[in-house]
Amino acid sequence: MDAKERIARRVALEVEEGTLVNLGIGLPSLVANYLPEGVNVHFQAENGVIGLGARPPEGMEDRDLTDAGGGFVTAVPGAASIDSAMSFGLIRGGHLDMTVLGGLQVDERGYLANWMVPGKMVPGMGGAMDLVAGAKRVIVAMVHAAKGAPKIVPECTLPLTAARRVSLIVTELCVIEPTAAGLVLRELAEGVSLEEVRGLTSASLILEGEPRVMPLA
Amino acid sequence: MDAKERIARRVALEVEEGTLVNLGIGLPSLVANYLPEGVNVHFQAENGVIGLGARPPEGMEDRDLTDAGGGFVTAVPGAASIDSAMSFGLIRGGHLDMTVLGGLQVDERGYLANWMVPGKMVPGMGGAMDLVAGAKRVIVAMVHAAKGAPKIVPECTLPLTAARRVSLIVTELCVIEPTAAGLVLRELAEGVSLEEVRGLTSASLILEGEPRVMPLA
Amino acid sequence: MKHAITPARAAEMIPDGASLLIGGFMGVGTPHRLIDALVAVGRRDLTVIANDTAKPGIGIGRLIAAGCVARVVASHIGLNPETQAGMISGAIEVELVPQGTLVERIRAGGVGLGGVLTATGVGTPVEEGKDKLEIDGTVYLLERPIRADFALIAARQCDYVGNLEYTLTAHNFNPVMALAGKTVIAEPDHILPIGAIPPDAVKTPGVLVDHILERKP
Amino acid sequence: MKHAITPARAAEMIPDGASLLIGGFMGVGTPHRLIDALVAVGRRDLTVIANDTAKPGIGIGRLIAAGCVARVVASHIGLNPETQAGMISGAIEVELVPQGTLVERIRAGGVGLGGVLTATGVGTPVEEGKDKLEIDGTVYLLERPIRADFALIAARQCDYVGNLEYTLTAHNFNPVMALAGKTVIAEPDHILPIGAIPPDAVKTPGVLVDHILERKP
Repeated sequence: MDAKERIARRVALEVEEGTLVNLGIGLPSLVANYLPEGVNVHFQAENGVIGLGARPPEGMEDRDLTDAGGGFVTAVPGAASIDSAMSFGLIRGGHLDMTVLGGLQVDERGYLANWMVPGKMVPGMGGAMDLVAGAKRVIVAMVHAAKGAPKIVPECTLPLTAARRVSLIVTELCVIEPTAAGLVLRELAEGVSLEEVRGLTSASLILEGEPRVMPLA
Repeated sequence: MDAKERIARRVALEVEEGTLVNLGIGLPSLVANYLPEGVNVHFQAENGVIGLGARPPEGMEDRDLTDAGGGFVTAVPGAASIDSAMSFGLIRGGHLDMTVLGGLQVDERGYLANWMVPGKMVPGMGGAMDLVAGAKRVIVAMVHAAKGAPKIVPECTLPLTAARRVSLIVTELCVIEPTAAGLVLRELAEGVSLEEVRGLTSASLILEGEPRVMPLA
Repeated sequence: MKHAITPARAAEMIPDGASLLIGGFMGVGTPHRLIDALVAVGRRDLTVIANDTAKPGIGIGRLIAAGCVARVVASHIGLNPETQAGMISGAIEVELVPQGTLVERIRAGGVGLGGVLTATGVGTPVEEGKDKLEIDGTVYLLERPIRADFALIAARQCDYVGNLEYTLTAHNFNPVMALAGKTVIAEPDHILPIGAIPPDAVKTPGVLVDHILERKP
Repeated sequence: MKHAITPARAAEMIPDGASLLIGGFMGVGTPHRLIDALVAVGRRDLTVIANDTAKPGIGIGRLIAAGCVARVVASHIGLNPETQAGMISGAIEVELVPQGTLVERIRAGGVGLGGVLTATGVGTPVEEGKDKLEIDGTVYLLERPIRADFALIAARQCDYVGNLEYTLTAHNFNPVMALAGKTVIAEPDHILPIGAIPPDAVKTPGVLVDHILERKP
């Protein structure tokens, strides 16, 4: 199982029945593939639909039904079209139960940076700032380190996405819960040692008892 | 022709082709009866429709289609249902070309008071404050005096509806245009003398040449 | 997927002292069966936030007459002498809010904005006790967001997901209030299977609706 | 009742240097024929306010590639390397705005509010140079309203009055932008007779629409 699948499988376990969930593009979007059997979720595409479904059958694509990445999607029965004001009203107004986003850095405060690298990459924040500021739960789903360089750091050096403590960090190595006291290491992936994680993490990690083995289903 | 009909007929001449118009309940609502032939207007009922029509035929009333006074109405072909946020967005955002409202007092600044009499009548402002603050043109349609007591006064003694100069005052006796310099008497109704108007008006009236005869069609 | 509840069950959920956003405009688009259920169980000390209190014997007027209401936030109470009498006697605390300001305050509460900046009410008694901001040469009042414990929403129809449709002038405050109740109870005339309301016709996404009242008998 | 105009006629109305609100999200719900007409007449120095600049060769990407655009206000330019290159070289001035803030700023401009109070962007580079207000214990940014000379709106269909319907994820910024252009030009796929769009299906009332583009060839 590769790193991304492992992350997506673990995040999928956080998805609760009947909730409204927004998955970021890229890795976070994989989460939809691993939902526990029978769990009924409303996926929001912030560009305009609640009840986002899978890819359409070949030849059935509609140019007016895409996800936030611009890819063709379907809408499930019972879906609702929403304009951008309603879409971000749901996000900002506390109606979105959970968002899953990628990360460039997360720090000991639990603050996330994921939208720009000054001088290199200025794509714009899109909906990320509203999502992190507004969602009830923010889960960062990211590969633990960037070619060996830690992404979980004492304090973000990249511009923040929001001055808000995210709810959970899920990587292929571990699960970390940011708390008022700092970053608590909750789970280690099977076969991964504490030392290994510490070696790829520049932030301090707090242990509250033994980390459990990261479940994948 | 009674006072109200005279006022409604004169105001009707101010209504321009293709515009969005909101008529207050009571006297202002009569304006719709006297529109010049062929003039096509969109009437807004602020409770939820653009394209307000006449009373429905007997037995065809719908409990979900009323005007702001709660009376049954029709919707013209091409009408649009609007919620209160859209309705007042149109009013506040400068999309409403004209509103016609009743008045308790108007003063030399052109300020209108029409929503409460302290200690006596506190019905609430409803949509009046938004209408006066937001409409492009505000026309006050009212009987000139209240049982002999002037309603066009040096300065309103009743609480204001908005600190905005209204566009025109139409009474059964005359038409007055509030300007930066004060209240300019533009028209006198047929057979009405300047002295008569002055006798029922405590505000100063400015003359710019001879007032013309108030047209009624 | 939701299950329909009875009016009596809905009334049980709403305790004495609760704050209620109630849709409707002079009784049109008002959840009449929910109101009757609250009257039947004799709720007390309710705060009602609504455009108006209708007339005696109609809609919110029934709650007033039954002595259920301690506080009213509305734009207009002029057609209900019982509300006015309660206000004068001190039995009912009444806050009068311009209609466009009221709907925006509720929307701000629902979509997570810190307040509303409106020119409506400047220079009138409405500005008393409120912060004023001058922005680019215009003075605005800072009006506070409104949320409530419950939103009671009247809809033409809904599906099993809770997606709502409204009609004509029965929209009014309902779509906005559905964003701003901690618990949202919808009272539809009709309940349809999933898929019977197409995505583009949905005006309130079902994720906002917590409970659905059984269909109109 | 309005008459349809050609894309060339619409482009003639829009001068060099104009500010344009353009609907769409990665080219979905974008008025493509209007954009092509602007490219064809070689407009220069345009300000484009839109969610994104799509990709090279698609939608707003064509305006960028043709050198029509001097200034962009958007939430995301990451999928258009030409916009990013223009930003870095200084050929295009780019203001990046969080998506939810962008849509609310446009709405505020359209519905006559003095600004937007949002927590999105607090503690990030977005707050630079902006007023912050603490309201009831939370810090909000004061974001300015946006209006533009023109709004270019893509719709699924309209009637002769100009009432607009949108579909699925092609709603996005269109309904809000239709409130905030001094001149609003709608580009529908289909044009229907009056009455063919029922009042409850109208999402942009025709009174907001100044010009209708001829139907899709």
